[in-house]
Amino acid sequence: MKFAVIVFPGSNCDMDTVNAVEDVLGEPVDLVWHHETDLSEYDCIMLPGGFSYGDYLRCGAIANFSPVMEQVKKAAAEGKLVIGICNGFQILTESGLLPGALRRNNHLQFNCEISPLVVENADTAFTMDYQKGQVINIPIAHGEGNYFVDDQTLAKMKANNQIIFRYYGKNPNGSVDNIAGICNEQGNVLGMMPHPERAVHDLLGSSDGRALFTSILRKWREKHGA
Amino acid sequence: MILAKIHVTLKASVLDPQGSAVTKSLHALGYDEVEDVRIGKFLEVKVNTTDKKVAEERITEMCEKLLVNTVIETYTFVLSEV
Amino acid sequence: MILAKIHVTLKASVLDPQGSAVTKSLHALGYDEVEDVRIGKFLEVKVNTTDKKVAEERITEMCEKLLVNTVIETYTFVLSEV
Amino acid sequence: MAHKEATVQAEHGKEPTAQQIADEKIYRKFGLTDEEYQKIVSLLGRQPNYVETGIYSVMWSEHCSYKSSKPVLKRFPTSGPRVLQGPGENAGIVDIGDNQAVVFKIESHNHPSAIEPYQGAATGVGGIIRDVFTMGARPVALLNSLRFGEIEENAHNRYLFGHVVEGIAGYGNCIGIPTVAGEVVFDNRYTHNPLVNAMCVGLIDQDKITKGNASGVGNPVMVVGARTGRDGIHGATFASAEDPHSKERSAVQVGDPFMEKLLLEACLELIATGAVVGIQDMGAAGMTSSSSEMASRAGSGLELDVALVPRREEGMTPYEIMLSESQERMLVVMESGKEYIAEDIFKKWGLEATVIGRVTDDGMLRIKEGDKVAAEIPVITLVDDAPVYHRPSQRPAYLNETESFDMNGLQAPQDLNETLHTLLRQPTIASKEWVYRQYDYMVRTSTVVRPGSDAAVVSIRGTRKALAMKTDGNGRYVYLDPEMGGKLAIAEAARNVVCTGAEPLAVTDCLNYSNPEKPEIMYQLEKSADGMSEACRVLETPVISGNVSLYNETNGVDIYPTPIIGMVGLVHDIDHITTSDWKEEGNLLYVTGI
Ligand SMILES: Nc1ncnc2c1ncn2[C@@H]1O[C@H](COP(=O)(O)OP(=O)(O)O)[C@@H](O)[C@H]1O
Repeated sequence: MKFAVIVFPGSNCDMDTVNAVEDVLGEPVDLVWHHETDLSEYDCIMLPGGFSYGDYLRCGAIANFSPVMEQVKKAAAEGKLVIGICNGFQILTESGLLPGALRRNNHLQFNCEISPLVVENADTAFTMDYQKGQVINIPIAHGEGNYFVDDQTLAKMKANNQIIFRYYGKNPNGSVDNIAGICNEQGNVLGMMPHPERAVHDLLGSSDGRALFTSILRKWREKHGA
Repeated sequence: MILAKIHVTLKASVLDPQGSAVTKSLHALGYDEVEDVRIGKFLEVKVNTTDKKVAEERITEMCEKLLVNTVIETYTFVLSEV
Repeated sequence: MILAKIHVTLKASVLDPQGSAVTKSLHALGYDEVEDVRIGKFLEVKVNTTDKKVAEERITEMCEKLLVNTVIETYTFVLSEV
Repeated sequence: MAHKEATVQAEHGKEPTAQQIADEKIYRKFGLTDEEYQKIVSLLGRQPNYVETGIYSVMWSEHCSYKSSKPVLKRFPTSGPRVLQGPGENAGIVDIGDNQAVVFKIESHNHPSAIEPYQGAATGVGGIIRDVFTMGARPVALLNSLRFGEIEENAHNRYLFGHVVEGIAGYGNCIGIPTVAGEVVFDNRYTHNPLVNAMCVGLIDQDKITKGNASGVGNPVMVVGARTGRDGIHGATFASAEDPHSKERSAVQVGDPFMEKLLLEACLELIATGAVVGIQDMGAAGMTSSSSEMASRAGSGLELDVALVPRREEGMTPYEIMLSESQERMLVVMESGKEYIAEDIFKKWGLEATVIGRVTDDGMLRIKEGDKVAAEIPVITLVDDAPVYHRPSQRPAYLNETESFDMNGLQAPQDLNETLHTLLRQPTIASKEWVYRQYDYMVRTSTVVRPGSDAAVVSIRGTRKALAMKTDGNGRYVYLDPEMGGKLAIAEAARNVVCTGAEPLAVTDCLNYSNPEKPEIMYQLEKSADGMSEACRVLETPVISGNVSLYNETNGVDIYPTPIIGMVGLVHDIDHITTSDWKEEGNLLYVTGI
């Protein structure tokens, strides 16, 4: 299985994401510059965290117009797995691949800590190695992770099991309905504010993020009979 | 040259955490008469055209595409020659 | 009730990294006519007074004290009754 | 002599002439004394024009020339078997084995932060990061050390504190370098002179080390990164002047961490090509100090045409271009004919790289604007001939009082529980989580020991090694006993590093003091440097880089003499890492030491 980690100007979790794929899965993974216009060789496309274009204007707004985003949309439409972490999530909402928007944290401060999450849906390609209801510790580090979506869309998302992770215990940013991560209707595009790639070694304080990577690979193997 | 002055504000239905924080700080400073603060963006875009009609179309496009996130924001603008 | 619409902009010589990034992005999107973008803030402050003169003084004070960083920003405002 | 005067002719409209500068003593406004001005005239063999006066004034400012502190810095031990680069470059370098090395330096941004706390702190972080990646190193961690007046009663102190923290976070988080450790102390001695010291640590392969040398006659000199504007003109002289608030305010520099992230990646990519001869960041005094220091190290000259410098604003004069402190810029000397390599790499990152001049062999810094020569100065006079002051020093009278203080007269508190609570409520002692949760301390996924323990520990990917690091300082101790205080500062940093399981390697230091023209302050400076030096010798942790910030006084209030120590240690195996939290019920507690 082949992974692409897209590098936008200002991405800064790109290497961390590559390292996590290598350390957890040992599968091939490439850093792909945002000018790339062909992603056909990749099975999973990851939009990493960071501050693409300095987060200027709005987080993810300018990155949405990078040439590679046309290809990301194409891959999503073809049913390939696309995952946006932190700034990647912001880019996915800006691009319309995921509903809603991410606003400034309600307390207005950047917030870095290890945050407990509940796995709300363990039936997706990204979460099948978790249990539904399982509480996992995953780092967050963002200033604008306050998820907003209108009531109507939220009701639809709930009905469709699109809420994948919720903050557990304390809501660190004011997100609607404690939402930490969501997927699209088809279930192949995931966006989440927490950083699973930062939780793949006990030495770093948690390895609860590993199952997200192993889920992706297991799903792909099942699908491709590999 | 035409200057577009664009106001981007959060939709009324979207909570404005920054505005609420500023309201609280103003109260703490003794400005009890402050009822409400909303904080938005003010963009000045200078475009090299003379045709106001064209400018209006283009600026609207820029807003819809990039400058405004219409999921949570609305905008208005005025044009002037400079 | 009086509404103050306050425009806060960076002083002319101060670097506006946001504005530069947006200008570049608009060029990349084909809006070559864009000469320059400057990004500032737009605040709407509602105050519970009827006296415009008092409101003007108080809003000026709020700007100087809290709302504006006068080291790098300047501001203007207009008042209206609402 | 007459010939020289004829060649240096470009004088801009409103600028005073060389004669006016002499007659009306305009040089004093630049911070030059009468003696210093006379020295310039005799070194040049003529009166300097306006641009030249500006260049001398910044190069001979306290900030760039270390004219008061140089004799003191000589006391530090600066070499050791592991030191690959001591003081004198953009940052110091220490061998950590396996062809790897650690690069680090600390720097102050006190005065800018007093005026605009967010931008002052942010640009301080930006500057120290550039010092590390110009050496060719990948920055892996940031630290800081902060001092403010008490925050409980004073809203302005709270404002400074909050915005400085936000500025550090804003810059470090955006560029993606974890801020892993630091310290914050509140004391009213710092009310008008807050201290903002930032440190950066980088990793490098020893064969990639690049220095700030402008060598090789004919080699092209390029300016890369951001465009030049009128920011912070005269920031360097101003950083040494007494009252930060009385000066020009609109010249505040604004940081652009996004630009710096691109600059960082582009520079490391460029250095990896091996086509770079020398590179230096443009910090204080911008193009003036970077060009003259690079030429000075190589013993060469430079000819630069300011008309070629990409600018952000129109109508900038040579004076303004040479003294601008616009951030996120570098001066690069390339191998002749390889300019295109820089241009291509920078273009990929959306940045500009522009040839603005050449290396020469005549030892002159020659600044042209098109065909006109705007300034012509022997490089050696800017750096080597800069004044050095052996300022008088005298033991402060207050020491008699503090030393004879009788502790036996003190009463033990009645209620120790209450006392403990009172202590824990002190902002200086209380948890600093409010601060460090605003810093992304986990990006790069190497932060093994996070803020909140003693020193931070950052692992080195692909090895079993890790780096421990911490900033420490205690101005009150140094005030009460300068020499012992100096020793204690080093010892505290060393204890913190050792507690994590690391072997201390070396030290960077930032000397924050009041006015060195007061003999009592010189005494503090000298004695504390002696104490630090001795402790460094004993612990075998040489000083490999540092920075000095003087004149931290306002309205007659001096800050405490506050040397800040940044220490880095090597954890030989990640299994040795220890943390300060209680582990299990039933564990035994020991008190060790003397
Ligand atoms: N307190 C100090 N201890 C040791 N070295 C110092 C100290 N202060 C400055 N230096 C060294 O002096 C040199 C000149 O400092 P520099 O980096 O040019 O200062 P700045 O960046 O503030 O202009 C550097 O190599 C620096 O490491």
